[in-house]
This record gives sequence, C-alpha cells and structure tokens, in this order.
Amino acid sequence: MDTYLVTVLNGLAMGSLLFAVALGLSLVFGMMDVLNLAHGAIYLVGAYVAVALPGDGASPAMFVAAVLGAAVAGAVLGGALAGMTRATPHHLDQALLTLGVALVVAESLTVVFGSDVHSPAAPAPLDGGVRILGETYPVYRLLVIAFGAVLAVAVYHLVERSRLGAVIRATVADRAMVSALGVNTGRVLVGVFAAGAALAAAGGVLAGPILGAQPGLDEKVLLLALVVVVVGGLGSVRGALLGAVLIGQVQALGVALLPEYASFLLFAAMAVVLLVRPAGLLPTPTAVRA
Amino acid sequence: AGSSLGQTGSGGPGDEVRLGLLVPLSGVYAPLGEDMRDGFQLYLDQHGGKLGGRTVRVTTVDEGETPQTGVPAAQKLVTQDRVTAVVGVVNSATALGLRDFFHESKVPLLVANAGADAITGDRRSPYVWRTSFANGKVGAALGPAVAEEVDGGVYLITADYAAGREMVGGFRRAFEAAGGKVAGEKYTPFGKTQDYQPYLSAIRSSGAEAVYSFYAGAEAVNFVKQYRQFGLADEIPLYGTGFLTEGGVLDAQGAAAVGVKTSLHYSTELDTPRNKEFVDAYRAEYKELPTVYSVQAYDAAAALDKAIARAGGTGGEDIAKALGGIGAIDSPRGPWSFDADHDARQKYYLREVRAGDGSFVNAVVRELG
Amino acid sequence: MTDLLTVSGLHAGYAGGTVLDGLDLTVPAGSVVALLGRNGAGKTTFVHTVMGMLRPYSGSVRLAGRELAGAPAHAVARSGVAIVPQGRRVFAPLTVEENLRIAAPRRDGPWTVERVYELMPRLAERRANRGDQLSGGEQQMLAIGRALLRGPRLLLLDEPSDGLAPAVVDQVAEVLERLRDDGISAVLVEQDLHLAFRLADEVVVMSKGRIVHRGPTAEFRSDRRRAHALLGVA
Amino acid sequence: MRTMETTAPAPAGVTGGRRPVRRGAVVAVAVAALLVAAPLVLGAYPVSMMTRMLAFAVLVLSVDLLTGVTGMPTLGQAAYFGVGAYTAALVGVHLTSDGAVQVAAALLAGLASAAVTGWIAVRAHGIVFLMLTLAIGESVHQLADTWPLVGGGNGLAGMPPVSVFGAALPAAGFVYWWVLAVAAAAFAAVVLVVRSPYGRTLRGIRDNEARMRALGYRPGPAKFGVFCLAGAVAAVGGALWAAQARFVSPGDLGFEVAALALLSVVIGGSGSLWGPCLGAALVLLVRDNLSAYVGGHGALVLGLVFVAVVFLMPRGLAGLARPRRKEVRS
Amino acid sequence: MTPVLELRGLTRSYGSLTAVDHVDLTVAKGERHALIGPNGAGKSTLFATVAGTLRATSGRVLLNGRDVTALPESERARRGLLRTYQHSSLFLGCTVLDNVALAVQRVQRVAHRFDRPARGFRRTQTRALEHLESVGLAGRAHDMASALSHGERRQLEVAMVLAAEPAVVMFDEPTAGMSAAETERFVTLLEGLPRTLTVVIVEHDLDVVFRLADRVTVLHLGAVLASGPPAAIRSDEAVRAAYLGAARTEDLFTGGAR
Ligand SMILES: Nc1ncnc2c1ncn2[C@@H]1O[C@H](COP(=O)(O)OP(=O)(O)OP(=O)(O)O)[C@@H](O)[C@H]1O
Ligand SMILES: Nc1ncnc2c1ncn2[C@@H]1O[C@H](COP(=O)(O)OP(=O)(O)OP(=O)(O)O)[C@@H](O)[C@H]1O
Ligand SMILES: CC(C)C[C@H](N)C(=O)O
Ligand SMILES: [Mg+2]
Ligand SMILES: [Mg+2]
Repeated sequence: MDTYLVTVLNGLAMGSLLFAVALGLSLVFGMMDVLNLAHGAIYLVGAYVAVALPGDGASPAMFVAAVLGAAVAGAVLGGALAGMTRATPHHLDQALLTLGVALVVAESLTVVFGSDVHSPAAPAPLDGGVRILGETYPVYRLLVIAFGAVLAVAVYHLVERSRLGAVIRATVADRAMVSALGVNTGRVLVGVFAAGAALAAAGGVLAGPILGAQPGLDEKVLLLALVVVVVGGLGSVRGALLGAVLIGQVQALGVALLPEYASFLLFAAMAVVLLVRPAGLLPTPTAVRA
Repeated sequence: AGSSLGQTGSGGPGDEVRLGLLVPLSGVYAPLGEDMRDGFQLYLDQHGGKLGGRTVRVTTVDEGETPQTGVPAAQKLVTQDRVTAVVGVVNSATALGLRDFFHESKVPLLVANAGADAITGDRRSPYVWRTSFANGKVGAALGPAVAEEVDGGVYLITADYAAGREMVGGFRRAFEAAGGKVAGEKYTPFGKTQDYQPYLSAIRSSGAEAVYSFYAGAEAVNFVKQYRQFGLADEIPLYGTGFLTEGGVLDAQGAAAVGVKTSLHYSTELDTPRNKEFVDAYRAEYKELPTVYSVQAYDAAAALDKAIARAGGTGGEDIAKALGGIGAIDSPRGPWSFDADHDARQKYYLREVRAGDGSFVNAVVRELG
Repeated sequence: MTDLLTVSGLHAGYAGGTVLDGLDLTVPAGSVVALLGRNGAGKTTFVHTVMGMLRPYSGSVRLAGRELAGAPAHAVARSGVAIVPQGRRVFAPLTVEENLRIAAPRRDGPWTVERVYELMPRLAERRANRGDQLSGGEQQMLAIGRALLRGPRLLLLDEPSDGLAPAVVDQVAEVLERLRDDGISAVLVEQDLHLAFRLADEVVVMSKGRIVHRGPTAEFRSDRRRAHALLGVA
Repeated sequence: MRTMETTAPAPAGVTGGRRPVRRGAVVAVAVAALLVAAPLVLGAYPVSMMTRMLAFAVLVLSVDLLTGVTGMPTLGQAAYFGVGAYTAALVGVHLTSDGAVQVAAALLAGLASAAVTGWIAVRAHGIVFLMLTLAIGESVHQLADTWPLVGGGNGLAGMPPVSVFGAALPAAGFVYWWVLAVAAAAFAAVVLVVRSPYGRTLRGIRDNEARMRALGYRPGPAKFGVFCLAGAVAAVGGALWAAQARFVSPGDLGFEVAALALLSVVIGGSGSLWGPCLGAALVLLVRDNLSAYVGGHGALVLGLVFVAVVFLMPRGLAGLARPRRKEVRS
Repeated sequence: MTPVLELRGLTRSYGSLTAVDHVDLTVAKGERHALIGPNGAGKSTLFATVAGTLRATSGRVLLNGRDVTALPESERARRGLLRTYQHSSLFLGCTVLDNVALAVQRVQRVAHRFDRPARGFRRTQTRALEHLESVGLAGRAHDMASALSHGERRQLEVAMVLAAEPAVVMFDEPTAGMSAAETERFVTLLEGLPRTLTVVIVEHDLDVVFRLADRVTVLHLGAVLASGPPAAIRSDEAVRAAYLGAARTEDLFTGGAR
C-alpha cells in the first residue's frame, strides 16, 4: 500500500510538470485557436538552457536565472510564431507552419548541442532525497509539485477572472470585431503566444533534471501535452490542471497497477475520457446552439 | 543512368573501391552513427585512405531511425551509387529488412551494430556479415557471473522491444543454467517511458538481491539516474548489458552510474597496447573517447581491408567470398574472427563504472567466459 | 457644416474581385446618412472598409481630415468610429457583462454599462448569459450597446433593427435620435424604411457597388415611383 | 487518370468553364504519359523512389479523403497503411506472390480494421478526432512492435518479389508499373467518390454537420462509410509499399508516417486530391534525398519547406494551378 | 381540418429559465401560421425543440398525429418537418448550388450514391437550379456560399429548406436582412406554394405577417399570450402592450401613386 502512496505522490510531480507544459499549449490553442506544434520544441529550448548551465549542481540562484532566461527565450520565440501564424487562419496550415518551425528549432538545437543525451542535475541543495514511507524520494520532485500548485492558482486568476482574459477569449471568437472595439489584437495575440511559449520553456528548465534533454524529447512532450489538453478540455486552466493530474496518475499509478498494459494506458485513458466527454473533462463552457 | 528494367548489381571491377557507409545521422541513434562514422574514418586515415591496397571512396548516407528511411538509403547506395559493399546499420529491423536486398544484389553488407539474433542466425546470407554482436550473446555473457556473485533473486527489467527481449532472454537462459533465480521481470514501453518510479517501487518490494537490465540512449540515462535518485543504487546492485553505460550515455549519467556492472565486448579501459594505441589515436583525432560503436565500424574497415586484399577483384561477390577466410582481426577489443554464422566470435568483459579523472569510465573487472 | 467622413474613390472587394468600384460619399458632422440598397449591393463591404475591417484596394477614407484608409480597425476605432456589425457578431464565449465591459474604453465616456442596461433592461436580466445563449434580438441589443459604449463620433450601423421586435426598434430609434441631437454622426444601413426615414437626414442608394442616388430624406420620400425603382420594388 | 479537373470546391466564377477543363485534361494526359514512360529512361534507384512515392501518395489520398473532403483531420491512417502492408507481406510470405491477391487481401483487411476501430473515432470532431485517430495509430503501432506473429520490432522479412499474372517482377521498373497501375485505379476510384453525390454529402458534413442533420441526413453512417473507404485505400497503399520494399516493420505505421501523410495533404492543398499526391512526392523527396546532402539535418530542410509552403503557397500546391489572387483581410 | 402539427404542453428550459413554457399549439394542414412575440419570448427555442435540435424538457410534439418527441432531428426532417435558421446556417465551403443540391439529393434518395459524378444526376441538378431560380440566386450558383452577402444568404437559406420538400416548414425570421425587393419576392414565393404544404413563420416584419398568415399566435415569456386570426391579434390590447409598441401606420412615401 505504501508503495502506491509514493507512486501517487510521484504521479503528482509528473502531473505538475505536465501542467506547466500543457498550460501554454492549452492557452494558445484554446484561447488563440492556434495549434502550436512548436510547443515541444520550445520546451526543448528550455531543457537545453538547463544543460547549458555551467557545471552540474548549479546554485539555486543560477537555476532561477535559468528559468527566467528560458522564459525570455521562449517568449521571443512565441512572439515570432504569433507573427508568423497570422499569415493564415486555417488550423491545418498553422499546424504545418508551427511544425516546420519546430523542426527547424529542434534541429538547430542538435547542431549546437549535438545529438547526445544530456541530463542536467537539480540545483545542488535539492539534489538529494528524503525518506517518505520507507522509500527514498527526490526532494527536487517535491519542489516541482509546489511549483505546479502556485502556477495553477496564479494563472487561473489571470485568465478566467480578469478583463484581460475576456479580451483574449473574445479575440479567439472574432478577431476583427475585437479590433473594431479599439483593441490591438495583434498585441493580444503576441502576448498570449509569448506567455504560452515562456511557460513551455520554463517548464523545460524545470523538467530538465527529471527528463533530461535530447533530440526527440520535444515530440514526446508535445504529444503528452496534447493529450493533457484534450483530456482536460481546451483553453481552460482548470481543465489543463485536471488533465495533467489525471495523466500524471495514469502514468504512475496506472502503470504500477497494470504494468502489462503500460504502453496502451495513456491512449486508452484518453479515448475513454473523450468517448464519455467529447469536449474534455472541464471545457470552457459552451452552450447548445439553438 | 539507363533503364530500370534489368537486375541490379554492384559496380564492376576497377582500381577504386566504392564503399557505402549507412549510419544514423538523425533520430535517436544519431550519437551511435556519429561514433561509427568516426571509427570507420579513423581506420581509413590510418591506412592512407586505402583498403586492401586499393583507394577507397566512401559515400555516407543517413540511416535515420527506422527502416522507413534506412531501407531506401541502402537501396540508393547500391543501385544509384553502385557501391561495392556497405558498412553500418544500427537498427536491427533495418538490417533484417535489407537482408534480401543485399542477398539478391550480391553486395556484401557488414553490419556494424544491429544486434538482432536473426541477422546472422536463421536467415544468414553469404552477403551479410556482422562485426558487432548478437543481442542474446551480450546478455548471455553476464549470466554465469551474476549467478555466481549474487546470492538471491535477480529482477529483470528492459525496454519492451525485440533487442530488449533478446538481450534479457539471452541473459536469463545463461543465468538460470548457472543456477540463478529470477525474482521478477518487467518490460517497459519502448520509447515511451520517462519515469521509472512505478517500476523501481516494484523492484524494491520484490525483495530482489540484484537487478539486470538493458536500456539504451535516453532511457538508459533516465533509468540509471532514477535508480540512484530513488535510493536503489545503495541497496540493490545493478547489472546490465554494456549499452546501459556506454559512450555519451555514461557522460549524461555521471556519478549516478558509479557501481553499475555490465557486460560488453569492449571498453576504453582495456589494458592492451593495441587498445591504448587506438584510444590515443581516436582521442587525438576526435577529442573524445571512442565507444564500442566506433570500434565496431573500425573493425568493419579492418575486415574489408583484409577481404579486399584477399579477393581477386573488387566485385561484391569476390569480397563476400573473401570475408569468410580473413581469419582473426587484431582489434582494440582483442582478437576476434567471423564464426560460421558470420557473427563476431569474441571475448566479453565484465565492466564496472568508476570515477576516472574528471569523467566516468567503464573499468574492466575481468574477462567473461 | 463640415464633413466628418469623406470617402473618395474607394475600391474594395474580396479575393481580388471588386465590389466597391470608385465610391465617393460624405457624411456631414452631426448628420445621419441612410445607406439603402438591395442585397449584395455592397453596403456591408463599404461599412467594413470604413471601419478598417477590410483593406481597400485604393481610395481615401478621411475622418475629420485624418486619412484612415488602410489603417487597422483598432486604430479606426480609437479615432472615434464604432460599428454595429451586420449579423451581430457578439462574442459567443463571453457573458453579456463581459461583452460590454471589454467594449468600454478605460477612460470615462458618455456611456456606462449601467446606462446600457437601463436602455435595454432585457440585457440586464441576461447579464450572466453567454453571448450564444441569447435570442437573436437580444444579441442585436448587445451589439448596439457595445457600440454605444465606445462613445463614438461616427456610428456605423449595419442593419441595427435586424431581428428586433417592433417595440424595441422604437426604443432604439429614440436613442439614436437623441444621439443625433447630441451631434453624433452615423451611417445607417437599413432595410426597415420606417426606421431609415425616421432617423436619416439624407438618403443614399447603392447598387452594384456604386452610388445611384443621393438626396435629402424628404425629397426621396416625395417620389414613390423613383424610390421603388431604385430599391427594386415594382 | 482524369486528374486536373478534380479541384474539389469549384473555383469561384466558373464562367469560362470550358477552357480550364480542357487544359486540365491536357496536363493530365501529359503527366500520365511521363509517369508511364519513367522506367524506360530512369535508373533503378529513381524508379524505386518513385514507386515509394506512388505508394505513399495512395496513403495521402486516403488522408485527403478524410481530412480535406470530409473535414476529419487524421493521424491514424498509417495504421491502416500498416495493416495493408503487413497483410500483403504475410500473404506474400505464406501464400502467394501474386500482387493482385496481395492488394485484394490488404484492401479487405484495411476495410475490416477501419470498420472495427472507426466507430469510436467518427463520433468525434476536429482535434478530438485527430487525437483519437492518433490513439488508434499508436495502439496499432504498439501491437506491431510487440506481436511475435508479425515479427515484432524486427519486422516481417522474406517476402518474395511480387508477381502479376503469374510472372514475377524482379526489376524495379516492372514493380513500378504494377504500383502505378494500382495507384491510378485507387486515384480514379477516390476521384469518382469525391465528385459523386456521396462526395457532396461528405463536403456537407465537413462544412456543417448540424445542418446536415436538420436536412434529414444521418452523418454518423456517412462518416463511418468514408472512414472505412479511407482505411481500404490506405491499406492498398500499404500493400504497394510492401511490394516495393518487400519488408514491413513497425516503422512503416508509426507516428512519423501518419504525420508526414497529413502534412502532405496540407502542402498539396487539402481537398484537391491531386495536390496532396504531389505533396506526398515532395515530402518523400525531401526526407529521403535531401537529407543526405545536409549531413543528417534533413529535418531542417523539411521544416524550412513547411514554413515556405505556408508563406509562398497559401493554398498548397493545388493553389498554384489556379489564378493567384490578392489576399485580403476580412 | 386535419392537424398536421400539434404541440402539447411543450416545455424547454435552459437551467432555471423556462424559455418555452407549456405551449399548446395546433397547426392545420396547409395553414399559414405566424408566430410573433418580443425578443427572447422563446420563438426560436420553440422551433428548435419542435425540429428536434433541442430536446424538450417536457411535453410532446405530434406530426400527422404521430408522436415524434423521441425522434432525433434527422428523423423528423425525413418525415417532412423542417426549419430555417435565424442565423443562416449554410455549407460555406460548398458552392451555392451544392448547398441546395444537398437538400435535393437527400429527398431524391441519391445522397450516398458514388457510382457516377454528381453532374451525372441530371434530375438533382435541375431541381436544385429551379430552387435557386425561385429565390433569385440562379446567377450565383457556382459561387462559394461564403461569398454571399448577408441578405443573399437568407435567400439561400429559404431555397435550401424548400428544396428539402418539407410537409411542414418553420421559417425563423426569413426576411430579416432581405431588402424590400427580396422580401417581396419571398412573400410571392410563399403565396405560390401549394396548400399541401404547411408553413409556420416567425417574423418581426408585421407587413409580412399580416399578408401571409391565416392565424397568428403570440408568444410571451415562453407562453402563448394570444392566438387567433390576424385581425383579432392586431387589435388585442395585451399584444399591443407586449409586442407591437407604437403602431407604425403612416405611409412611407408621401408622393406619387402606388
Ligand atoms: N443556450 C441557451 N442557454 C440559456 N438561455 C438561452 C439559451 N438560448 C436562448 N436562451 C434564452 O431563452 C430565451 C428565449 O430565446 P429565443 O431565442 O427562443 O427567443 P426568440 O423568441 O427567438 O427571440 P428573438 O425574437 O429575439 O429571436 C431568451 O431569453 C434567451 O436569452
Ligand atoms: N467574403 C466575401 N467573399 C467574396 N465575396 C463577397 C464576400 N462578402 C460579400 N461578397 C460579395 O460582395 C458583394 C457585396 O456584398 P455586401 O455584403 O457588401 O452586400 P450588402 O449590400 O451588405 O448586402 P446585404 O443587404 O445582403 O447585407 C456581394 O455580391 C457578395 O456576394
Ligand atoms: C544496442 C542498441 C542500440 C541496439 C539497437 N537498438 C538495435 O536495434 O539493435
Ligand atoms: Mg450587408
Ligand atoms: Mg429568435
């Protein structure tokens, strides 16, 4: 039983990471209606920022600086993407465009960092483990859980409770009309995009000590984030959180309980959720149209 | 270029030999491919760009990650570039998928990594040779040693794909034959597992006295690191096939890998003059340590060197025939030769990860049977 | 009387096709111009082009002397133009309250959300409903309220009575009359001729992207036959 | 192959309908002639390359049928492509080298597997459909990767050269002609479906499913039908792929294949059928050939191509065939 | 007089709001029945509930005496119960002709044929063109529906629903957005329809209502406020207060003969 409790805890840590990464994707997709397939590549940029940190076991200050640096890099990339995706309103074209950017970014990272696997260490004071229920548990992962919780509360208030949030949602619904109300929608678009990408990149730094950095990680993370977003419901912060926690547990507890089916669990969970609730667990409320 | 309605064959005789190097330069296997390219090139450089006395022109193509890209790339080498022989191939499926093609084209293929047992087993071809290893044999080499060292059950864990199952299967047969007991086994989704905590918990509660595993690439890094982060490294010794701690993977694992024991047919730490000379040369050229992958390709060049010298001409058929009679190769890994299955008959070593000066190395503990 | 809006030589259309073919129109300050015409004449195209929601191929759109042609819609909006678009275009995922709030400029204007509610109490009742949970008429009210909140100098009304019950049309007419008296100018595209005649100082008739008639309202009403011919009714 | 006139949604203002059609027919005949003549002049490698392109184009065709015509973006067609390829390979290894039998078996297997899995997917829309098809694709991939009967991760080798009417086709050029013939038939079949009343029904579903219901349609069965059809077409593509490669592995039905197929549709201009086929050729060309010249950084080139397509060809390759017009904001 | 459409205690709520509240209504075969009422009275909701787009909260819908309350929308449409949308709901990526042909081919039972190109189905094509002709859109048959102006879309909406050969058709503000000329054509079109067809129409344009309707029902706050012949409704005080407001009787034009 205790074994499973630690697994549940670990599922929370993974869920927390997933949340940080999926949130940006969800905001950009659900609110700006752009399917940003470069999200994983931007995450990877963050992961490599963590790699580029001087030496293993950097100081916490250094680590925070890395998170901020990555966020800035992500924001710049996101802003650029926002500018580019304005060229077309079609989902599939946007997918093509952002995937193209993703390939270019990821491949450039390989040129710079090589194709070897990297695995940055957690900041020195956090690199140890604590005993929990008779098992050793990495301290760093506890910190990740806390981070996810703080992020969730902050973003929820910003997006679902403020005028800015309303402007963003309106911009998705009818960009030209928002513009006709005197709002520079271009800026809104760039802002949301940049914020989403900054979250992805910061998530990359944060996840660095757990998932490492290597070519191909971008796709895996993107896929997981997509699953989280779709399961949770597009565009809603609470949905992303719930989806992330659920998928985190599926990959931890589910795998522990049903190891033979481990490779099918992720998609099975997603299919079940979508069959029962096609719009995800907590979609932004949509009314029946008369 | 002529029409495409006739049979294809290798380039005709001539003074120059055209060789194809088919290694992954993109995708998850790219680090292996780069090492192989470097190893092959080193041999050529050391021999004035000649093999068997003939000038060699090498065409390198990207194998990619799967046969989707690997197979067409090989076809290009043979039918377009008309190479005499091809060296490389990391992915086992790609090697298996190319078997018929090389067999029918009568062009020799020297597999310098792909480990599937079947490449040189059931469907052996006179044109397909392997300078690397068979998965089952790498695993089997460690079986008796673990049975001897560990007093109690051993837990088996690996990625759920052909190579993983073959390596662990090979280990298990040899291990159980030597009287070992299996405490449990898990096959983790291949390429999809980032977090091993659920499995590590299961290992802990199984009461196993040791763990045997095979992973490669990012999975190897994550597994070994988490094995330490979750405190198992101090309690349950970890054994594995050498790929678990080889090359760039070990660099990424760093201190987390210290103490992991593996079996492999090579280590940079082999204390022989031949190896020292090789390591120094390699280091001087590429500013990094060689890996088993570099050696496998290096040795493929060596095998071709001998075969071309022996063969009457530079035709693929001649070389393929000649490969059977080249005898022992004096390799950095120690002397080895092709066996009847066209596989490398070679020694395996028990290696243990130790801290070297500034980096971590696979120290050689002893030779395995 | 000076002209607030001066449009000259306007060419515009979609995907390379031309709808407006060298259109000229002026709206004097403080007056309401009714823009009439059959379906597909190009009225909406004109309104969208003035608003900056559609970029013209060529031509000039001046608001109190300032050139706006080619400027993005938000810039046009900030210079004092507001639109009640055809088809309402309320923001479906936003509540009534949010729809109004995001329209209100940050500085104080003549209109507040509360005043809109007073004008159209139906909206107040439904303030927590999402935009797509409103009846057609309620959406139209919301679209009008949203434009009023901008406190514009120039109102572009694209069939504001569309879908409104007669009693509500009446109320809206009263408001617009008051606004006109306050000196706001408007371009009123309307199919409801009662409303158009009640509000407009001048009538402009469009056909196939061109202006085919312009004159004071009273004059237009005085010739039934011509009016019918212009509007395509026998 | 009556290709060119198939630009699915008729271009606005078909006032001069006659001439474009005739020009299209001329281009179609020319293209067909070039395709047929290719093996006579090209070497074995380019011809095998073109063979793969044709097989892949058939897969892409099925993706366009779902994505472009019916509005159901899919990442799962590689699964049926794989089912077809494995079926053909199994038939080849164990039963007969007859290409027609292999294609027929693959077609049935694709149809059946699409029918078994499709009913789940067709209930969804948009991104949810995309993710469900992805789930199907990944699950089938996982199955292929671990099922010993089909060789697991090592793939299925040992397929003899394909034979047609009893004659084995050992050389690349003959295999090419066989694949070309089958691909052309598949293309013609899909074109017919798309231009038929059923095709119109599918476009109606794409544009406004709720309205279809209000008109008395039952979109569910119609979508299920096209899903099965697309599964069958993809499987035929798989059989052709197997006929060329004579080897099948899980890599043939992985995510990468599914994604490239979907991207080919976008690059080609979704809904036009022939555009995506060109897109398929372009994508394979870049992936398999250009990569060699840029030291393994083929993905970089591919990425740049994707970006360039969006900016230079807003309506895909198919858009180039129509007069270019100024784009405007609305 | 045989009732073709009967609503018995039909109710539809959105959460706490009862948009349609125990409505009883009987429409006879061939009748031209107008439904009017203030904004938000529940007219569109009523249509959607009758058509089956929305499920009824309670109550029943009878078509030709058969209870269709449990049937999905498509089944009701197949039995001839159709409606237009207040916001045009078209197939914007298809041509104008295809929009109508979609309705025609369903009725002609060729919607799932794929043995010939659609062009080969002559009967479908001509029928669709006839319907376009009747609303004045024949000249735009090959344009994309998305290229139509607002009013043109309203016309297409009418053509589409008539092409589906309804037995009972519910028009939701069909002339909103139509110009005077187009409205006139619509009214003429309706007047020319055979009396085998039953029409229920929601309109705010009272000229249209009083020209067409045999009977008028007034909905207010979801419930029936009054129902009767046009003259009676016009003079009903309650209706005047709830809906009509100041009557607009003055003549639009001051000069010239009519
Ligand atoms: N999806 C919904 N959720 C909640 N309330 C709704 C929803 N749809 C409509 N309503 C409310 O139900 C009431 C009836 O709406 P309905 O659209 O039926 O009115 P209507 O009579 O057609 O009005 P109009 O003449 O303005 O079109 C309105 O007050 C509206 O706000
Ligand atoms: N997005 C578009 N793409 C192409 N053509 C369009 C588009 N929108 C409108 N049109 C065409 O432009 C012409 C003018 O349309 P517009 O909407 O300006 O007419 P309108 O006068 O407002 O008509 P209505 O009274 O029906 O609203 C019409 O012929 C219409 O078909
Ligand atoms: C050792 C590994 C890199 C082997 C490789 N995965 C293979 O397919 O055989
Ligand atoms: Mg208009
Ligand atoms: Mg209504």
